[in-house]
Amino acid sequence: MRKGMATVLSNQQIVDRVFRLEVQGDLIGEMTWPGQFVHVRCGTGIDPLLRRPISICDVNVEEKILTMVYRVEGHGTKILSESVPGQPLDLLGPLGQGFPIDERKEGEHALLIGGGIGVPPLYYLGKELVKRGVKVTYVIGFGTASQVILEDELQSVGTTYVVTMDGSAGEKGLVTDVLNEGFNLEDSAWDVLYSCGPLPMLKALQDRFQPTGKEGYLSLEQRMGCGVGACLACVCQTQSPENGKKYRKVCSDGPVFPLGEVKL
Amino acid sequence: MRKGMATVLSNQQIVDRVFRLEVQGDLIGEMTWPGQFVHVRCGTGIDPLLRRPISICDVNVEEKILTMVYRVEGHGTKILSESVPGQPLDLLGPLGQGFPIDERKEGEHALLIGGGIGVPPLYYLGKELVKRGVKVTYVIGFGTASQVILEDELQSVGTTYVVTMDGSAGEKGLVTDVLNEGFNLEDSAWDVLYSCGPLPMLKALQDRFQPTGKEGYLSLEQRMGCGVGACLACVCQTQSPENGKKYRKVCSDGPVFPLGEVKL
Amino acid sequence: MIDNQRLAVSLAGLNLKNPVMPASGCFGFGREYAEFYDLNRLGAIVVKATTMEERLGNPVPRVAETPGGMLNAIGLQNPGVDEVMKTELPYLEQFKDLPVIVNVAGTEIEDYVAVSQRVSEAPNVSAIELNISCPNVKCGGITFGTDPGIAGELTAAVKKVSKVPVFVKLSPNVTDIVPIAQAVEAAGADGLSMINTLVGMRLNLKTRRPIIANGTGGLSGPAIKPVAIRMIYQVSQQVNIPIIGMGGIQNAEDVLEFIMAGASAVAVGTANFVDPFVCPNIIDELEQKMDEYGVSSIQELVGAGWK
Amino acid sequence: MIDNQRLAVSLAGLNLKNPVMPASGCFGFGREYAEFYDLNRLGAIVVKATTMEERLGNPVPRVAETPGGMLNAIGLQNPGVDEVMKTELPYLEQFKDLPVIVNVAGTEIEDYVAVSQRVSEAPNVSAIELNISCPNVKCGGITFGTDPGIAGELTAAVKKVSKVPVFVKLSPNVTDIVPIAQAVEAAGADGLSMINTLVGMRLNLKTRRPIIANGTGGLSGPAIKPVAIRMIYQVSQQVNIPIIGMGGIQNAEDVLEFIMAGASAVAVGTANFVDPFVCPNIIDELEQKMDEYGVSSIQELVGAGWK
Ligand SMILES: Cc1cc2nc3c(=O)[nH]c(=O)nc-3n(C[C@H](O)[C@H](O)[C@H](O)COP(=O)(O)OP(=O)(O)OC[C@H]3O[C@@H](n4cnc5c(N)ncnc54)[C@H](O)[C@@H]3O)c2cc1C
Ligand SMILES: Cc1cc2nc3c(=O)[nH]c(=O)nc-3n(C[C@H](O)[C@H](O)[C@H](O)COP(=O)(O)OP(=O)(O)OC[C@H]3O[C@@H](n4cnc5c(N)ncnc54)[C@H](O)[C@@H]3O)c2cc1C
Ligand SMILES: Cc1cc2nc3c(=O)[nH]c(=O)nc-3n(C[C@H](O)[C@H](O)[C@H](O)COP(=O)(O)O)c2cc1C
Ligand SMILES: Cc1cc2nc3c(=O)[nH]c(=O)nc-3n(C[C@H](O)[C@H](O)[C@H](O)COP(=O)(O)O)c2cc1C
Ligand code: FES
Ligand code: FES
Repeated sequence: MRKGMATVLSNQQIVDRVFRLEVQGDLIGEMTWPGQFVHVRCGTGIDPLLRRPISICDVNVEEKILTMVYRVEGHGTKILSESVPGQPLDLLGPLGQGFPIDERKEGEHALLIGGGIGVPPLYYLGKELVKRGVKVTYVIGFGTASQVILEDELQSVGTTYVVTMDGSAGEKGLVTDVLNEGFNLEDSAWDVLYSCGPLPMLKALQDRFQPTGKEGYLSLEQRMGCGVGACLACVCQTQSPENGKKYRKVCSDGPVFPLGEVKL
Repeated sequence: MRKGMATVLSNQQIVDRVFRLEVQGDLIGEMTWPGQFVHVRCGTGIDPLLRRPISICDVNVEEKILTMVYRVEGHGTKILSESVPGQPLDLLGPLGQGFPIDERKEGEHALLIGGGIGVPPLYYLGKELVKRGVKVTYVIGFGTASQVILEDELQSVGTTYVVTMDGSAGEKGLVTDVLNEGFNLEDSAWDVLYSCGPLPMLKALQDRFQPTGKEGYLSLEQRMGCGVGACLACVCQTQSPENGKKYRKVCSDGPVFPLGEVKL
Repeated sequence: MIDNQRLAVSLAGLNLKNPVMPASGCFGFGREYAEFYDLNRLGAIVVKATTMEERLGNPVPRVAETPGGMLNAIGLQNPGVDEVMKTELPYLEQFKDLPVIVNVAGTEIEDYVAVSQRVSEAPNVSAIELNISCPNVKCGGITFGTDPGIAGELTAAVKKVSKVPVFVKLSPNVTDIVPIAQAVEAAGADGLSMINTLVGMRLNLKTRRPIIANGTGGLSGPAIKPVAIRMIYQVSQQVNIPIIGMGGIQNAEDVLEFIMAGASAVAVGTANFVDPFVCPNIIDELEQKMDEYGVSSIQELVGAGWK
Repeated sequence: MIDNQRLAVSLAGLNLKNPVMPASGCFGFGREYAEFYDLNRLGAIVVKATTMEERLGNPVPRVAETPGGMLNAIGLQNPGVDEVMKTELPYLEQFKDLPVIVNVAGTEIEDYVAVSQRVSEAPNVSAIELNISCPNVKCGGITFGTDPGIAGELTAAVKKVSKVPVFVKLSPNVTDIVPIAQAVEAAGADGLSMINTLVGMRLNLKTRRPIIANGTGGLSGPAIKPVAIRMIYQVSQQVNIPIIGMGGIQNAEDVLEFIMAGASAVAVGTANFVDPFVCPNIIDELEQKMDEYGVSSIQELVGAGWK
């Protein structure tokens, strides 16, 4: 079962325009892979018509509770933000390929870099890594202090550095700046990179770490139709076509891709 | 103010597919004329896009409570039937020309004939007539016993005869049959006729009573766009054009027309 | 009312205080909506199609609903130009700050010419909108709106007699709308209105017949918005006359999208039926949305989508 | 599966157990939806457009949303006919009870002919659907779908080589669709598919550019349903070949409306994205709705709207 109804448990604004939504439902029992997403129907009508992709932020597998953190952008997320407890929510998921974690070994050090509304999936990822004995360090970037989300939650998983563009919270600058300075996060200090955030951030990370040969994974966004790999709306091009595959589908081959796999 | 929000107080099924909806709101204070209708937005999306005309069944002017009784026919009334207490409801109204009652004199006898889902507006009409000292007799027709609505309410206003096509409740036959038989409802027994119901019923009444010259009023239905007289969706033709007016608009010249005014 | 230059638009010589007007056929001659608000708030008003003689229009039902839209086949019901001149236009004279655009329809070129000449002489008529695209009336076998040659001929004939600017309202039911727009521009049109309705149909599953008595009807409402945007985007790049854009506008963001596509002003049709206050609400909302999207003035935004 | 004659339809020699199939481009080659349900439940499957060579398609974004609809400009991305023959069609062989219809696209008549010939030889291909109407690809300057002559020529050429029935998928972006339908019928088409998408556009208010990288896109979804119904109603009265109807179908009532308008079977596109189970759900619901509206069989209902 990959489509089903869940019930809204809570839906609360955490910072300006950003909400934390908790839902419960049978299909959530399958949501065990961080980095996957759910395709959410917002409302029950024909406007919005299409579903909206939202990342898994946290899952309580036993209780079948899924947490999503989303920002109100347009019509769909606006309607989602009006959800009230008890309301049914139509979900398709879990979808896509999440962050690879099965190969992780105890004692490794993972660097998790998030930007803005890309931070949420890193929470579940961090928790699953820690379960496997991996040490987690977070670097999370935002525009300004009032946009910072999930800092406390992440702090409970691993050391968390906050970066803001205006310096109003944590370090001033971009997440990549922090990696340059005295935070003991030089390349040799970590084994693997996982990241989710705005395209310019992902691009900066790929440009910087692809040449180094470090292991790393990036989670992308793209406008979607079906969400399951059938419509070819969400493609991105591969850097070097292997097996003649010149493109990847963000919804089903991704949203997570190894560093260097796709053009950004 | 003729457009405004009301709040759903209750919405209960009374017989198969038929619901009684009570709403409260400021603009209801103006709903003092029986036979007028409200144009109801069903849901908040674009499907259904247009409003739905629903008659005023009862009004508590002091408390600003409006009662509507509606049958689930299609998409719009289906959505309306899912209304829950506390929910806002977008109303336009009161609209149209109701049943003329100002000319009524104490001691007159009014015959109110309703068919199916045309019965509801006759409740408020009967109450207002009784207030003016007019005696009210109801003849209400349905297909079968399980469809009978509002019998007790009407009974409290005036003598009420129920007619069903299959005879499963009250008399068997059509409302017009009852007028032929021993119910003391021969033409000379009443002063004015008010009716709302399916077109064949209204047509039968007009065919029968127009030649007699009796005073009478019929409430019509027509598919509407605007509901306020601007779009010309809801027209019907007049029998004899006066002042060059060859048509009437059901929404703004009606829905109530004098016997003989329009072609049915 | 404070003069607000951010919202002002100039349209073939007409100066409108804001770019929002109700669309023809969706607002009668203004009487009904004047009970809701002061019509002086509108940028302009486009009144119902007017023909030479009185028209009774089509049989009912005349409307049907579709997902996100509606079909209509009113059939140009109107009291005829004499009555419009005698009763309706004088009624509108009370609104001192309301440019009136009269939608003109007909069966023959002569009808259009005669009606246009007459209404253009009314003291409060600011422009004429030639309805060469009504899908609900068989136009004597000729479909003015689908043939560039005939559309141009009609435009030229009306231009000769009209004392006010002439807008030509185009049909979207064509393979290529650009040559038709260019033909009416070449024939002297002062502006274009686009789009009229798409031809559509719904069937009644119970009766097994079209819901609308006329069979087909004109599709309007949000459903057609992307078709309107596309056509305005295409045409505005190929002509040098202003466009009044319409088709599914519901809110201020839609207005900005139409202006960006290349319209200089907009008309709101079906949305009036959903909310009688939609036009003034959009006007009120417009500046806030302009701030949100960094738009200094409506004029500046015209065609920004391709400029 | 119990053979249910009420739902069975015969379509240019193809016998379908029910009239519901997914529409081309909205269902890939079936793989993804096979994870949701057994594809044998479908009346047939129409797979993604196949071209001679591999196509990478258009840049992203390729989709945008509209009120009650969506725009797409995928641009015929597909692995090319060789790969389709080698991988995709063999994959579908496991579904023993699933007629496969291959949507064929191209830039030149020769492409269509070559691809059609090859795929018609695949053991499990039941029919070809000629996509002469894709609005997202500049077809070498020629728009096959808008010119009756060229549409007929293409159809005749493909008919010569195809070993299976040929359906021609018509474009709704034309002034008059009837002559095009008649031309392809005269050229030997076994059936028609209609409609493809309407050309539309949305602009991004922040970037002031079209949302879709390609500029325009094809409008699909409930918004276009009344246009599809109208065109099928018109065309089915003027041709003697069966029609696969599509455009905005969401539920069993929509299916009945299309059949009544004159379609012999239907395809469901965009609705798969909203609910991956929409096709089997519609099939399950169909008989109940037929009872409700007194429909004895789908075959009986074909064209009932005008018969
Ligand atoms: C795999 C994936 C995971 C995501 N996870 C999250 C998350 O956890 N929290 C969160 O707040 N947002 C997330 N997003 C982004 C989120 O999907 C968009 O913000 C949302 O779709 C916007 O919808 P809207 O109706 O509010 O905006 P509108 O702009 O009205 O949407 C119009 C259309 O564009 C699409 N669209 C707009 N922005 C995006 C975008 N950035 N990515 C993909 N499609 C978009 C919408 O889905 C819709 O089809 C994720 C996106 C992807 C692809
Ligand atoms: C003045 C007036 C008063 C009415 N009062 C009541 C009432 O008190 N209780 C009640 O149950 N019904 C009443 N009706 C009928 C009611 O408006 C329709 O049943 C309702 O509009 C159906 O909407 P739907 O979406 O459920 O059906 P659909 O068939 O899905 O509606 C499709 C379209 O057709 C229109 N339509 C369908 N049937 C009718 C109809 N009979 N009259 C007008 N438009 C119709 C709808 O408004 C809508 O635009 C009244 C109608 C009118 C004109
Ligand atoms: C009920 C109705 C009547 C209309 N009558 C006319 C008309 O008389 N003349 C005309 O040019 N357009 C007429 N139109 C078309 C509108 O002016 C407008 O072009 C179209 O509805 C698209 O805009 P919308 O989606 O905002 O309604 C009519 C539309 C509707 C819905
Ligand atoms: C994402 C997408 C891709 C499509 N690709 C094709 C295609 O490759 N070939 C084709 O003939 N039609 C294609 N279509 C059109 C559909 O097959 C169908 O004709 C159209 O979408 C209308 O049906 P709908 O409203 O149910 O989606 C595509 C439609 C969509 C939405
Ligand atoms: S969204 Fe359809 S293939 Fe990815
Ligand atoms: S519904 Fe518009 S005039 Fe009556």
